[in-house]
Amino acid sequence: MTDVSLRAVPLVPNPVQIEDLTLLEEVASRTAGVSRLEMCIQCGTCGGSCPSAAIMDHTPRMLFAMLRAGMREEALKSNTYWMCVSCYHCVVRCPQNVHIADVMYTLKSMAIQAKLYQDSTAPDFSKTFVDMVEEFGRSFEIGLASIHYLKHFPLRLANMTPMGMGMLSKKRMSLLPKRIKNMDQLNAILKRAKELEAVQ
Amino acid sequence: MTEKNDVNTTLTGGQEKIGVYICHCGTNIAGVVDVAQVAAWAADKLKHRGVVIARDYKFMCSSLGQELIEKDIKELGLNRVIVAACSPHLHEKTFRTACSNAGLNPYLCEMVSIREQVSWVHTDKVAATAKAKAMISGGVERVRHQVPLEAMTVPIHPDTMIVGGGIAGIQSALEIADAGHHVYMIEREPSIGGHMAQFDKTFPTLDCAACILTPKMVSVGTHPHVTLLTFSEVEKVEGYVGNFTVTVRKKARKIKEDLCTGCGICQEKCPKKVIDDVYEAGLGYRKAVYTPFPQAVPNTPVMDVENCTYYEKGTCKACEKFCPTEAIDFNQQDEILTFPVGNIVLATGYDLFDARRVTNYGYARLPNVFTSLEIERLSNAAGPTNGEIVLRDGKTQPKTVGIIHCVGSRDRNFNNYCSVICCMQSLKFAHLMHERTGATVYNFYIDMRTPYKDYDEFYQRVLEEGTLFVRGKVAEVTDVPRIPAEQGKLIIQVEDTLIGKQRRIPVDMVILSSGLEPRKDSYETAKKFGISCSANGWFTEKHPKLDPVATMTEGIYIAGCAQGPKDIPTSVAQGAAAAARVLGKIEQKEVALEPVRASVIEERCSGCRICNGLCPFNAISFHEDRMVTEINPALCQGCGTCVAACPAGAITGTGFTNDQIMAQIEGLLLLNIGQEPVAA
Amino acid sequence: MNDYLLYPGCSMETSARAYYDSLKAISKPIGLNLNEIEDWNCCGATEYLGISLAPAYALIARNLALAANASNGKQDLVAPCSACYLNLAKADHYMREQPKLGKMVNEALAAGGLSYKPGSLEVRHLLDVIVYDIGLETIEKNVVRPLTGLRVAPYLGCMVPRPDYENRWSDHEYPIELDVLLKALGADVIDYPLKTECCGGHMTQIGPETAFELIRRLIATADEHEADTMVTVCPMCQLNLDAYQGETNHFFGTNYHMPILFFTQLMGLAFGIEPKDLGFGLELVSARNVLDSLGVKAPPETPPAPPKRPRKQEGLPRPKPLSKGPKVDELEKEVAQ
Amino acid sequence: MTDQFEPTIIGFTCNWCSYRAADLAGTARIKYPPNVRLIRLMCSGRLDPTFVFKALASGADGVMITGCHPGECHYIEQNYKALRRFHLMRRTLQGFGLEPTRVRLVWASAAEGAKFASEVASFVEEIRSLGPLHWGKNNGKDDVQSPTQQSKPEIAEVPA
Repeated sequence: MTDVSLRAVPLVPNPVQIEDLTLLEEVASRTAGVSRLEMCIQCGTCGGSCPSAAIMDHTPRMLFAMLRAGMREEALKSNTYWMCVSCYHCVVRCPQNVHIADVMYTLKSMAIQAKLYQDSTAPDFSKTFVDMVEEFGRSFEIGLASIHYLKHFPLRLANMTPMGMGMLSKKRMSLLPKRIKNMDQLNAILKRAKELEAVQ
Repeated sequence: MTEKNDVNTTLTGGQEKIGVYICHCGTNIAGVVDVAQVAAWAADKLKHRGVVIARDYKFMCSSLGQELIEKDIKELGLNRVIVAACSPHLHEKTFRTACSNAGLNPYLCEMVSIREQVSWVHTDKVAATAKAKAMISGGVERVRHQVPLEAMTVPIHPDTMIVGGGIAGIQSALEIADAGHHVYMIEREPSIGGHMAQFDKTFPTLDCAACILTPKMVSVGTHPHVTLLTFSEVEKVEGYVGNFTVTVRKKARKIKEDLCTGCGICQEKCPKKVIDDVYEAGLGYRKAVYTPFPQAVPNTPVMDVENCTYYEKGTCKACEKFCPTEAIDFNQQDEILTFPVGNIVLATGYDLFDARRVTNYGYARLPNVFTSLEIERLSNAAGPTNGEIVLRDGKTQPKTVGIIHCVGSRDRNFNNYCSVICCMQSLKFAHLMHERTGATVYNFYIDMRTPYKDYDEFYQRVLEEGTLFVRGKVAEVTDVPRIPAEQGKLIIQVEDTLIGKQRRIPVDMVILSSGLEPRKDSYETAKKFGISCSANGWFTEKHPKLDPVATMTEGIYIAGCAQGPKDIPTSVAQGAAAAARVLGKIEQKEVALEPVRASVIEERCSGCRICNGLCPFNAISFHEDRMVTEINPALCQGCGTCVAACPAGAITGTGFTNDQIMAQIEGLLLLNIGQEPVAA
Repeated sequence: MNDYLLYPGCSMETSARAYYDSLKAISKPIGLNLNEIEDWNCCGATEYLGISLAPAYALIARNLALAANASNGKQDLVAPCSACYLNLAKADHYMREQPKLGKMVNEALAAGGLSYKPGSLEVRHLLDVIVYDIGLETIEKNVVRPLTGLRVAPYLGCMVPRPDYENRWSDHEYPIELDVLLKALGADVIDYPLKTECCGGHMTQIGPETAFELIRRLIATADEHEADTMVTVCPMCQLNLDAYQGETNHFFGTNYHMPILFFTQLMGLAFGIEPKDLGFGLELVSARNVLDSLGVKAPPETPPAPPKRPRKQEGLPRPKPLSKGPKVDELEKEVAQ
Repeated sequence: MTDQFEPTIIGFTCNWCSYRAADLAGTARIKYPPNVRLIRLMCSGRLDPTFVFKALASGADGVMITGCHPGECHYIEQNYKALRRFHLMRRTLQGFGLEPTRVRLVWASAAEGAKFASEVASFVEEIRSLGPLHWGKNNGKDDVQSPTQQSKPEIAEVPA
């Protein structure tokens, strides 16, 4: 260690890339409304309120700190926002009025785009749901639940069968969804929306 | 009052020599307005309107800035000055004095507010600079029509009114009264003492609040220079600095103060018990005739008319039967008092944040959730439990206590400011709980704020005592258990942010360290006294750093929590500071008034009498013999309503003449730019 | 007659048929006239928003545009499903808060020949309309079979009182609208502490263990309070608590039997409408005990409801609850009478 | 910048309430559009209607009159006189064939900085939607050269 120039080379690679310091801004700008994400004071109201906190690998508060630190990959790999149940407890309690639930939606779409999610259960469910809506203009639980369960919880499906049968026999599930009349119109709208978003 | 006629008083063309001074105010103005460009523009484009010099300077109000103006007046022979800086309510006096020092009549100086009206409220630099130019142009046109005036002086009444008898008001009153000047102290409640009288111990020294407050209260009550009006409220304030006339409603106590000896027999004999929502924070009881607490000043009781059996049912009068001095008077009416004062100190204090608004903390739903004021009363030896700390059942001592900081503070759903005292108050509770009950104590905080002398040392002490600190804003308090260990407890659910995990901590008692809020009627009070409130409702000081006890309205000062949350030492210091300002004013003996007055140009008056009914001060009279109207300058207050009403243009308002305003309109709209030069 | 536009949402035709049936049955007596929007589409629930922003909002906004056309600025848009209510309100709110989003959504709508001016519709939940527009007086007038002795746990779930963009509800955490409505029906309403906790939402699909725990807490607490039934205002809550109750019992080895009903079903019962017209029997956890305790139709199988637990007050005086504003105070007063 | 119309507005304030409201908007750093230029009077009662017409005839697109709330006038009741004159001014404007809403009356106490700012903002929007004022054009006499037409270019030139 006599060569002074060696000291310029860090022994541990710097985990934070400078360009990722724009992450917070990117998340904020992709969120509907005014996210106020930059206003977080790290008080933990969100993590304390969250019904899913126990199964999250980072509390929402930690996730916001990671966004601030520009830890793009770690943040997008987190399961936190996939576990969000949209109960809005954190949203109404947040002392800084951060739109937490909407930020969670943004992170989901970013993780899907970057293909960084670790467990495909939740994203698959969302995608299956959306496919169905784009096909029929309506959602229908039986198709969704059975396709989804078959793929992700094959063992649990057996336990669920009595429930499914019950739902079917009571006509609370239909095997085929209804299709809306003006599907062309909806498709045109969605197509245009997707184009607009791509430009963004 | 030198001016009688505004027709020929302006200097004839070419004689104006106007200096324009543009202040940077550090970056306050210069950060938004391109001051150098404005100065260059004024020197160039307004040259033909008489501007001979235009300068920009870092701080015009500094002595160097003032000297700059004085020097130009002397060397360049300026006869008009425009200062484009802050609001005239802040520094008009400063610059007028500077002009006066240089031999220029102070009323030939005009201020243009490019800070409050431009740089602080606009962000677009180009537009802000353009607006500043237009405003200066308006000022130049206006000042060209200004004429020399003489100030009027009026004597300052030596009496002072102090509104609010808490610790800040008490301190103020004693300072002024001890200096030999008379003080009226107005207190809404039946006794002075304020919130401090309810406290048990004071941080960080743990002095007993009553022990240090009571002697001061007694001093106020017995001081020969203090007129104490408790159970009274200010109804109306008229006049101006040195000459206020205040109207006070002294509510009927239903007890003759001159006869009452304060023996307390009426309270003893009164059969009606009422929950005491004010002094005992709803934890204890009082009678329908009562003094709020034993050390009350004055110790004359009041009758609670809403709860008194006699007023409810028409019979009882137990108090009257037993009163040894026949002091009870069921027919007593409110009294209206009117008196003159020269200065006013507002020390109206604060309201405690209503913890019921934070539904997720369960106050008023979960019995063992307490507010900070309830705990003050519980731990007070003179309180409802004689100082025993127990749960709502009245007997069980808590084994674990959770203290939640920042309740209603630092939270945009309620109040976005820090209430200053809650951290220290919570540490005090942690110490008291530990000392009195030996309970395990948790403190839940967002940030620990312990500035000021000996405060952090107190934090260290509480840490030493074994209090458990959890960094995290509590999400909710619930009584719904998830595991057997939580059965029968209150569960505090929180993210422990230092370990990044959600925790559920079962406790017996929860203490909510509620924040401080402006009085619910603070806006009405501010309106009544003609001062302003911040967006939150705290009274606004004249300058946040350099003039924290004065207000924008001369002669009205503020002290204590009415100005913003603060602890006892700071309240006392501010009370004393306000007193010093009042004493300074009293010593000045007289105050200069704006020479803004209306007068009639007799030869133009047609005698139509339209103006006659307009004056609320009865300054306008009509001379039947000459068939003209006359205005008494001693009574005129200068509002200018008659000036605007006169169809013949026969009334002129000094300082705000038609010519001045018309010229200012043209200036603001930059009609002067293209005009022919005034100079030959 | 109170005229409204109805956005039923997908569940009302399938899993929440009981909700739709009972709603239709009670509408007439209380003078509630609901006109279903022509050719509405799915609101995207909580899923589409997580895929991509613009299409998700465009999907919701198509419904708003259709409704606004039908409304002519006169009728409010009513959604009985919490998620639909929130999504419709959210799109309207954010299109206003962020004009950029509003513009983008309208550009998309233009591709289908539609447009929506944010703020031109009032989006409301069915419960809000029934309590505040129809009013408790009208409800009480229609009660012919008071639900006396029936212990009900009022359960609103998350998305009705939160985030509450337009401040329509008495509280975000502890609202009283459902409580006062059920009291007006004569029911014995439990002060249910978890009334706005989460039912698990889509977690039944993506993290069943978590969902089961959330469901267990809700049902266990209602059971602890000796409720005969839990009452919901949302198809998703009803589905999770009802259809997954068996699986939850299986998972924890518990044996709860807590019928989950829609508030409209209880309204119908109190109005004297036949249970079969109110969708009774469609629930997986049978609500027979509810009918029995009211002496409706079925013979008693379960013992009658136990007496109320006494709540005596002693010790230190308790603070008074906070007034939630004149609107709510009036409601409470009405119920007290 | 966009090419949207930026109106010029003259505002009159009283010395005691509304000027202090403007001061408070400043100290509280509440932002509002820069289109309004204020003139301080002692009282809204001082407002001579000719000031308003002068301003409109000289190139202002709107005039905002502000004063203490009714009942809170520093001079007891003079703001009521302003209120009466205000209605008269609006009627007169209508008689001229101008939009009466080009004159707005706002009560603002010294504590209402936020209200002052929001009133300015909404008034600017209102005047913007009305468009520029061409004094004299609206009553059908197109041949009359209005002072507005002469002065407008000067005003537009200032921002540079």
